Amino acid sequence: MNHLAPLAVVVPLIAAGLLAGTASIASRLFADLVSVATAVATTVLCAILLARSGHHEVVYWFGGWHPRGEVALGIGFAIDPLGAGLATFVGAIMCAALLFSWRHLEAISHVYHALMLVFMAGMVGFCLTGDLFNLFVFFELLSVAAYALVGYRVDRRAPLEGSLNFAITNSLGGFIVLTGIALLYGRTGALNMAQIGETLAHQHTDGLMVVAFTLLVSGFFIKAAVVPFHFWLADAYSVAPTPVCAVLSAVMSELGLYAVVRIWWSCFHGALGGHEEALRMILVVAGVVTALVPAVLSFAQTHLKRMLAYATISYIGLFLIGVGLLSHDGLGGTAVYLVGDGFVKATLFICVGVIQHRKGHVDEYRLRGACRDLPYTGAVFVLAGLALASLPPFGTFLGKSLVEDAAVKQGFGWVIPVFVIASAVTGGAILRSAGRVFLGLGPPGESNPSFELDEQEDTETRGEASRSRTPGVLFVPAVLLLGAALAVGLVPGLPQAALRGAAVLQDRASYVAAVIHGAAGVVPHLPAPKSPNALDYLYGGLSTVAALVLAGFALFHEQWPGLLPSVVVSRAGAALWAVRRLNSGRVGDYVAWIAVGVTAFGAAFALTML
Amino acid sequence: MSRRARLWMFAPALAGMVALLIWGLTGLPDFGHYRGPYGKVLAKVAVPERKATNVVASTTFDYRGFDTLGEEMILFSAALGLVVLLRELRGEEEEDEEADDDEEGIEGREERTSDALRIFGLGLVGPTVVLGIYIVSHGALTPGGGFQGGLVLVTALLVVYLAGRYAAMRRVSPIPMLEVGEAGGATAFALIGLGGLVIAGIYMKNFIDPGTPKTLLSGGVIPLLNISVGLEVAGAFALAFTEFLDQTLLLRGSGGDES
Amino acid sequence: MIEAVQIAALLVVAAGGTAVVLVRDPLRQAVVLSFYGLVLGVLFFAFQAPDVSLSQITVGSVGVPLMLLLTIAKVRKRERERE
Amino acid sequence: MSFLPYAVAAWLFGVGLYGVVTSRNLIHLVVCLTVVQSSTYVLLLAIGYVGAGKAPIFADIPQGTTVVDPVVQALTLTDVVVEAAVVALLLALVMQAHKRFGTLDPDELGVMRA
Repeated sequence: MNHLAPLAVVVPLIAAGLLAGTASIASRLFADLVSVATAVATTVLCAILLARSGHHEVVYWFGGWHPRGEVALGIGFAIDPLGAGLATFVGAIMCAALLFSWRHLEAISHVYHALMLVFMAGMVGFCLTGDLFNLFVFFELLSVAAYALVGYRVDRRAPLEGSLNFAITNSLGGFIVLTGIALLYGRTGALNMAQIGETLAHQHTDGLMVVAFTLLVSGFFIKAAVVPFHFWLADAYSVAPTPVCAVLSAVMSELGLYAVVRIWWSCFHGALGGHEEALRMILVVAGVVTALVPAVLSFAQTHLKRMLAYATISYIGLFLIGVGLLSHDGLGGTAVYLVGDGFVKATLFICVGVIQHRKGHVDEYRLRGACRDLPYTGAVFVLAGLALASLPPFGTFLGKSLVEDAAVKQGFGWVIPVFVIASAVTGGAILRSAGRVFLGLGPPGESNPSFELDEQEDTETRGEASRSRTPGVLFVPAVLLLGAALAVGLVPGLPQAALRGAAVLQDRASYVAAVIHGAAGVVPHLPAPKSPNALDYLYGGLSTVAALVLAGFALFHEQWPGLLPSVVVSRAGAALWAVRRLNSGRVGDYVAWIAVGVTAFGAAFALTML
Repeated sequence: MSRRARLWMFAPALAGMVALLIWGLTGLPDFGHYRGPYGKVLAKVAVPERKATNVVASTTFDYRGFDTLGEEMILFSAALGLVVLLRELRGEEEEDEEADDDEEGIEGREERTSDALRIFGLGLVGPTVVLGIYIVSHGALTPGGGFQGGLVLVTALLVVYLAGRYAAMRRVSPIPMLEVGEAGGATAFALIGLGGLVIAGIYMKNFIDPGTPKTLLSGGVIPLLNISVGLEVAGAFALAFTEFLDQTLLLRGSGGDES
Repeated sequence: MIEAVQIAALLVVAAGGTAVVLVRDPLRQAVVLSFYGLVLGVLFFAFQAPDVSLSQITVGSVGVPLMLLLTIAKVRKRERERE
Repeated sequence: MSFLPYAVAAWLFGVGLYGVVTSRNLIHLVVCLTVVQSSTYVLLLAIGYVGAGKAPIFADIPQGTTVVDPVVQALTLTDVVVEAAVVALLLALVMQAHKRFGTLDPDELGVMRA
């Protein structure tokens, strides 16, 4: 039997309870040891589940309540390769984040560790569950832990504001999701996703179905930060403690997309599958906007964490295009892309954490040339920046080429430039800041005065003596993560496995058979995906070179004043500023945008699906 | 965006969203005509199978017990979040000084509460605790259970405070103890689930003989889970109120004599 | 099918929710919220959900308003001190 | 008339959202959020109501009596706990925000722009 399935969630929860319960008596070392050990154990458990889920779903019914007469009585985990893979990835990132927190992150007693473990358990449960309401419970669980972790620095203004905006918008997302669940329950009388899908498949499309789909998609898009639901993300991710940022950016946002994929294929595909063409177009267009606009905003930032926050949104857009292709190679390619990019993002955040530890702030202009004494950190940072720009053979390159192939197959070849531009611009921003911070290149400048994230010299790590050197536990995770990002691009058979996992997820008939009837699934036979060809290397090289050119241009353009007409520069600057101003830091605006987004997606779905 | 511009953008969007919602809601079965299978099956099988007369309790703690584990952990992490967000920071001089004056302010407050009110309030503590325990323990039989009973238990603590005994309240419930209590409640829930895995081979399996309906111990592990939830809820809410009270009283400490 | 008591409770809930939003002063709002929580509890009782009703009354009309009052007390205190 | 419960749920969602967007006070905003959430309670319980059904508690009623749906009640119970947890966290954030910003107007926070 698969006793490991519940343990993957329960072990971190019990460890969190243990840490919180012993907060007043146990030492800091105990908290570090227990939390890292628990994260490692969870990762191993998820990896075993991943191996077992091999070709079909592993189903686990809590309390032993197997379905009776096709009615699910209890809550079941339905673990497929993509869900288990994502859960394993959550564990791996969490290991690195907790290692980075080892002894150095200033933490109050053991509460920080307990919250991190609950956060991890929430994300793992979110990936494994096959029950729609249970999905909502884990959504809330991981959100509540994340609100507290983002607002961790209560002595600063920005984290409070970031956490408030995050908590208000994401709580609304939760209510929107729950309203969608209520509609589905009213219609189908079921909460198990396989059962919902099976019931809906026998009905014809009507308003309730479209509205329920709209609400679920919109609610999860708030978590994923798809435009126009994205505003909260930049505020929250630019202020959270570094290890928390690494987890948020590498996996939490992506979980929103996973949920959309899950509900489409498990719940709605049977009923709305006939409208696949329309949905594909809507998702790809939303993805293109989400990829391009935040990429430009990322380039405009000088605060390193905020730059990475916008890069995160941009990549969410690319992933949305990938899953929006609604094909197994699009989804499988996105899985590879997501993991490769997640490792890179976590690396970058941890490098920024090292800079913050050593220099006390993270503004590009203020740091100009200040990090010449950190060559190793600089090297890792630059490599990660190049990986973000899809340098072969990093996992980002492999994932990008897989998704591009899938796009061409679906007749969406026109999105390839979007991938090249988004990765070049976000990578270029990183490389530009690397040039300025580590090499002192480019002219000095003023950071945005209206944007005071660093109110004073400040580190989030403790110990005055340690400021003069970089402790191993801060630097080692960065190297490991970068190595992992490289490995994703090199491990043979990974694309094949990801594509097969995607095919399993998208096969609703075998999902229903496994969950409701307890039948073993059928192994889908798929041709091996082609390995990257010359054209893929060309695109990868193109975006890398473009990133370098952009970075160089940003650093040196003042030395060639005639390069661009000044009218163009000022017009572009004004337009950019208008877009940037939309991110006003005011939660009322953000919520208004949520209403706009829900209505827009609802209208788009209604017009195309009925 | 100016407030006016925001409103201009929001008004049509809100109208659209509500219209969308209404459109979806019209697809529901008419009010009172719900015929979904899930609840129907549970209402039929729950009492024979689980012997607990309150089907909502057997749904919450047995059939969908895993949701409740998540729910307890939400409460648990919210309480931890409060500890993080409302903590006193090193170097926050103004408030640290006030913390020293704290005792004085509390004493001052205690004097302001009349003896009659205090005696009346303290007299309520006993019955409130009894009521809370009753509601927790009868969760499997009648409406109520760990969550509602746990909240009633917290009320007892608040009564101690309202009777003017903030210091007494802190003495009967020091924060570390509350932390242990709420962590213990949440962990106990997870561990009882684990008991199912160890004893009956399945996580959250109800591994205790469910007994006979309408008796206090019917429902197998349901009463145990109710108690752990009661502990968790009482601990978490007591912690929350204590943290909030601390915040409020810290400033009252220095400004206590202005009235 | 819908009973008179349910109609009445629903209408009061709708009005109560509106009142909670429209009362802009937090202290008064906390009082209105407490009332709203109680009315919701009555509605849930009329929907044959006594368990939810009990929870709603303890959380919605006691727990949350109490936390609100404490927050308001803290905020007002600090504002008075700043003056 | 039989649409009234659903209409009330939609109304509460809309009016709460309106409150959140137009709020000038963070405490008020948090309360408006709970109004939005209360719409989900009303919706869930209204969906599961069965005409002339009793509460699904077989202490005083015999087996086989028509009862309302117990599942939506379990879901709403969870939802109520979520409300308490989220409100507590939000209020703690609001308290600290007031300490650092000296205001509760959400439009005057905005240290992070562009």
